[in-house]
Amino acid sequence: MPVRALLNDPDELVAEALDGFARSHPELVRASADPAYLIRADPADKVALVSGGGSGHEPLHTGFVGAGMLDVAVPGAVFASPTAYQIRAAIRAADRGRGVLLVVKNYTGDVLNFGIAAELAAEEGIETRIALVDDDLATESEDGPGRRGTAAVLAVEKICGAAAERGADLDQLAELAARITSSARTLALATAACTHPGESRPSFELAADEVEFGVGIHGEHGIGRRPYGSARELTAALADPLLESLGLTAGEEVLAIVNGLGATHGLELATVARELHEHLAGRGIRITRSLVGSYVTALDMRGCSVTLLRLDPELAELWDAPVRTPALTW
Amino acid sequence: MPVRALLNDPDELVAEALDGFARSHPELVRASADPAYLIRADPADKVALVSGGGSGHEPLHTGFVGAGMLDVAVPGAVFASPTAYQIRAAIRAADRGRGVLLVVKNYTGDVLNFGIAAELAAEEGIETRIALVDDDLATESEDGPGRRGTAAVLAVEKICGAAAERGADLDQLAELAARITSSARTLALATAACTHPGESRPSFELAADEVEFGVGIHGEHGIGRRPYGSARELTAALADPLLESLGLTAGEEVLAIVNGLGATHGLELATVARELHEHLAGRGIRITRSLVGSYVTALDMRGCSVTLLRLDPELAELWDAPVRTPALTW
Amino acid sequence: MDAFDGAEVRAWIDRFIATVLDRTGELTELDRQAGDGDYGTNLRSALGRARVNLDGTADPAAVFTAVSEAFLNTGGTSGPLFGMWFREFAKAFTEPVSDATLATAAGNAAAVVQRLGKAEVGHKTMVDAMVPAAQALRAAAERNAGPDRALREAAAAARTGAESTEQLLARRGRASYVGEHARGVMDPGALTVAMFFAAANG
Amino acid sequence: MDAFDGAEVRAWIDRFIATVLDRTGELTELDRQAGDGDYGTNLRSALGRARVNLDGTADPAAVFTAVSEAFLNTGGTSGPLFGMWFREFAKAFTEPVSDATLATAAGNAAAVVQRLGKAEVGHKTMVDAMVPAAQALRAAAERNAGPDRALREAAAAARTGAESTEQLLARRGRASYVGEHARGVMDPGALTVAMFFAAANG
Ligand SMILES: Nc1ncnc2c1ncn2[C@@H]1O[C@H](COP(=O)(O)OP(=O)(O)O)[C@@H](O)[C@H]1O
Ligand SMILES: Nc1ncnc2c1ncn2[C@@H]1O[C@H](COP(=O)(O)OP(=O)(O)O)[C@@H](O)[C@H]1O
Ligand SMILES: [Mg+2]
Ligand SMILES: [Mg+2]
Ligand SMILES: [Mg+2]
Ligand SMILES: [Mg+2]
Repeated sequence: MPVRALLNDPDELVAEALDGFARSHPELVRASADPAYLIRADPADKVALVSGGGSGHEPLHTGFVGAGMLDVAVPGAVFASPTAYQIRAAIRAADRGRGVLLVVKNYTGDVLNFGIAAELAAEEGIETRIALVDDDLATESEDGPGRRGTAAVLAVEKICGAAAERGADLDQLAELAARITSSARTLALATAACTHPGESRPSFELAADEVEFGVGIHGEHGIGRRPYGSARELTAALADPLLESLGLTAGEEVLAIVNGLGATHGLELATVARELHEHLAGRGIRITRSLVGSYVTALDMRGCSVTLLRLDPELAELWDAPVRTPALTW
Repeated sequence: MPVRALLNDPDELVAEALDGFARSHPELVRASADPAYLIRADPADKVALVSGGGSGHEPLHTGFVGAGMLDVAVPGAVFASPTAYQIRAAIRAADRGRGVLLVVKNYTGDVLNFGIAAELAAEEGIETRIALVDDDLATESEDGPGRRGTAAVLAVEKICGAAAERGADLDQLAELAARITSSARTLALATAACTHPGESRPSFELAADEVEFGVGIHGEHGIGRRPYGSARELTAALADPLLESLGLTAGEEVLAIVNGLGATHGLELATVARELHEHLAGRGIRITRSLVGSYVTALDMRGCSVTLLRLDPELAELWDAPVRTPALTW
Repeated sequence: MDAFDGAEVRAWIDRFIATVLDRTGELTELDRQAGDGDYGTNLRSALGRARVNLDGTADPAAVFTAVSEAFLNTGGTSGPLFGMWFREFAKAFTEPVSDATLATAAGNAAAVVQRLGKAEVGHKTMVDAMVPAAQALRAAAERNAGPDRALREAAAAARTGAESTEQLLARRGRASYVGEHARGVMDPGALTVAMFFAAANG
Repeated sequence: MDAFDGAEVRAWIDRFIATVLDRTGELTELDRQAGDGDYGTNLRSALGRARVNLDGTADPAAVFTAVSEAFLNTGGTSGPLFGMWFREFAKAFTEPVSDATLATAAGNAAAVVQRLGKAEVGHKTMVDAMVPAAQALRAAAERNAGPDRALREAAAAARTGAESTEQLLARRGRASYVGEHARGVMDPGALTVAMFFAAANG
């Protein structure tokens, strides 16, 4: 949040925004205030999908509650995991007796709280599976907590959401989620840091001629500074490691997510999308599906992430399946 | 655009973004490069709707091309009207022999160029009507160029788009557009100014304890400074003059557009939406339709606009009609 | 001479373009003092496009069509207005061009600009040069003065009209936003019109 | 005494809460030196909630359930881990609470935390106090030492475990990101566990 953010009490921000969001989409979602979660207005008889995490990443996850995607989203405080009990309540609300897929971005707090909630739910006879999303190439390393989860979570939610609507069972969904995650990688760069609510300065400062490369979605530093350059150069710098990590070769088709980190303008994102199309075309790789917009944000951070997901006909078809949520509808 | 914006040559920004945008939505739109415009991929046999204006307001107007809304959008340079010939080309491309409604925001350049294009089209036998949108209450005055056009243009495009799909003729659409515009008012405030591409400083500076009230969408100063306050206070400050100007009274229903000006976070907009619901409810006025998001932006300006449109059953029903565009689908 | 031909019209336009391109700095400076400072840039981009359009053209109507189209492809307030202004010349001009043709063209052209821009003489715009020039051409045609003399009188009238803008407060265009600051600054649009008629005379 | 009752368990928890609330500044300072400095805040919000939940409760299982639920409604890494830790006490405690009950509860509780947090003794976390305390309780129960003596031995073991973290490099949690900076800083989670067992003894 910038100085002069449009909010009341920062401690009430998440609760008030959840209320305002639900009131803005009454045909699609309902809010529960305490414990806080957002649930589909029209529950369906299928395996339920629940996701969540810290707030500040909107429209993730609340924007993706609805037919063909999530059944319930659980927002934590800004950049903090929801609590185990909050998640358990979400699981209870979501379950239709067919089990619940928990889509979890790989962060210590989320893993812990979703894991605990899953155990608590199991004790109540609710079956769950955790789909851990860890797509952020910037944090790939031998030991440590592993790659962070970022924008690929969107693909997991969309594609598994579609499969669930078609009657896939919990095991099939968990397997599908794992396949998507292993086929997807993301890299991000920031052209300006974000400012946490209540703070008066951004989490880091950049010189006019540099960008922060390999950032996550919590305002933390990336893996290094790079010279600022044209959209063409910066897009290539993001795309090449993804192509290499996924081993993508000529003739393959991908889904590309060009994601704004919060304060990035549509003209910029469309430019990056264009450069990505060009760059991949130069390697014989076609972007046959894409999502360009600010979907997984880090408050008011500037910059973008690029996610590539290797497509096969099944994934493409599930991606194309109808979806009807506040932030994604087709 | 901020310093370190994601772009190549600023002079190519609009053209490249248009290309990237079209490639990101191949199922919905096609781009013409020279003259530059964006056109529906699946033209329909009906009165056509064409809009446009300066770039930098994305997703306006390109994001609203598709079934149930615009047939063609014409982007000018950043904050500058498209040229008369560009608009004529758009009119030619859009026309299906039933005439073309030109949705024009009230700015000197747009009025001039759309007006000229309409004359040129008339010489070619293409009938047009101009729907002038002038909803910005901040610029209401006795003489001068009149109220500016801002976010109410969305309502005109959506509602007239729906009516056109149902077979309304050109005169009916022009009348409908006039009715919408006269029933809608907008006010905006900025919590930070925007930075034009190529410039290194924002168009104005605010102290930590003030906001710029009554801003437009081109980075210009507003009608005055106000003390920064809670979302509750600021929302009331935006809403009250709208209620008064429209003469809204208890029992009436409105469409509300809570619009981010570019770099405003979803949490902030949802909070403003909540406060608007509360504030209007306190006066017995119900928000029965709403749109909350960044739809009419001013590059990376922070802040929001609030638009209220007095609803009647016909307007509400047309608002609810299906729409399928890159930025608005239901 | 009773009339002049396509080659002469083309030479006129070429001289106009050359003069303006030579003086864009000066024109921009006027727009900077009482507007947004992009006038020279707008004009340069229109005239650059006009040169391409003109390539090989020597028919009077075609010459003005080429110029008109270039302006109608240009931004700013001046671009579309000049585009529609030159368009009336293209419509009226059939070879050879007589003093009557000139009077009709300039009269219609000034009228179109006034209708579109809603400016009267005295509002400190290009209209302040367009209208007196058209009146001078009409007067010259009525006494069969011939195109050369008519254009010389039009040039003088346009020049006087342009100079008259210097002491005015602007009522139209961006200059109208700066109030007293515009006083003492000649309107660049009107000056351009004066340059156009001056270029007619060899 | 062979066992103690609900009122005594409740008194133990009340003392624990009071001690911790009294020392949140100190605990936060440790987290600030080797973490993100929110430990005291996290704990305060959990314990505030616990107090509400506890209102009127004196059944041993219910007391620990109240505390567990408060922690499971709290953020941070410590919140959910303590929530699951206290939950095992709630599961095992049936009135009256014997040394065997204590050993079972603390053993299961340490195991749950280890499984969820993937920390071993020596990783500089709350586990460094939980495991020795559980071992002390097990040993005491095996020689039928009775709950009072068992808890005194557990408190000593937890205290020693907590103190041992001071010289360690952290391998889990945020403290593991700061490397050598964490050396010399006692782990606040382990210290809290020591406070818990110390509070058992009047
Ligand atoms: N309403 C009007 N009618 C006629 N001419 C006008 C009008 N407004 C502006 N002009 C002319 O346009 C010129 C400025 O053109 P230009 O710099 O291209 O426009 P802008 O103000 O959009 O930057 C002025 O010098 C004036 O002659
Ligand atoms: N993996 C882990 N296993 C057990 N305890 C841990 C682990 N990670 C951290 N802790 C404990 O949590 C404490 C910090 O808690 P807290 O400040 O609430 O968490 P956070 O680091 O999320 O801010 C540490 O002092 C440590 O005792
Ligand atoms: Mg100008
Ligand atoms: Mg200009
Ligand atoms: Mg901490
Ligand atoms: Mg923390």
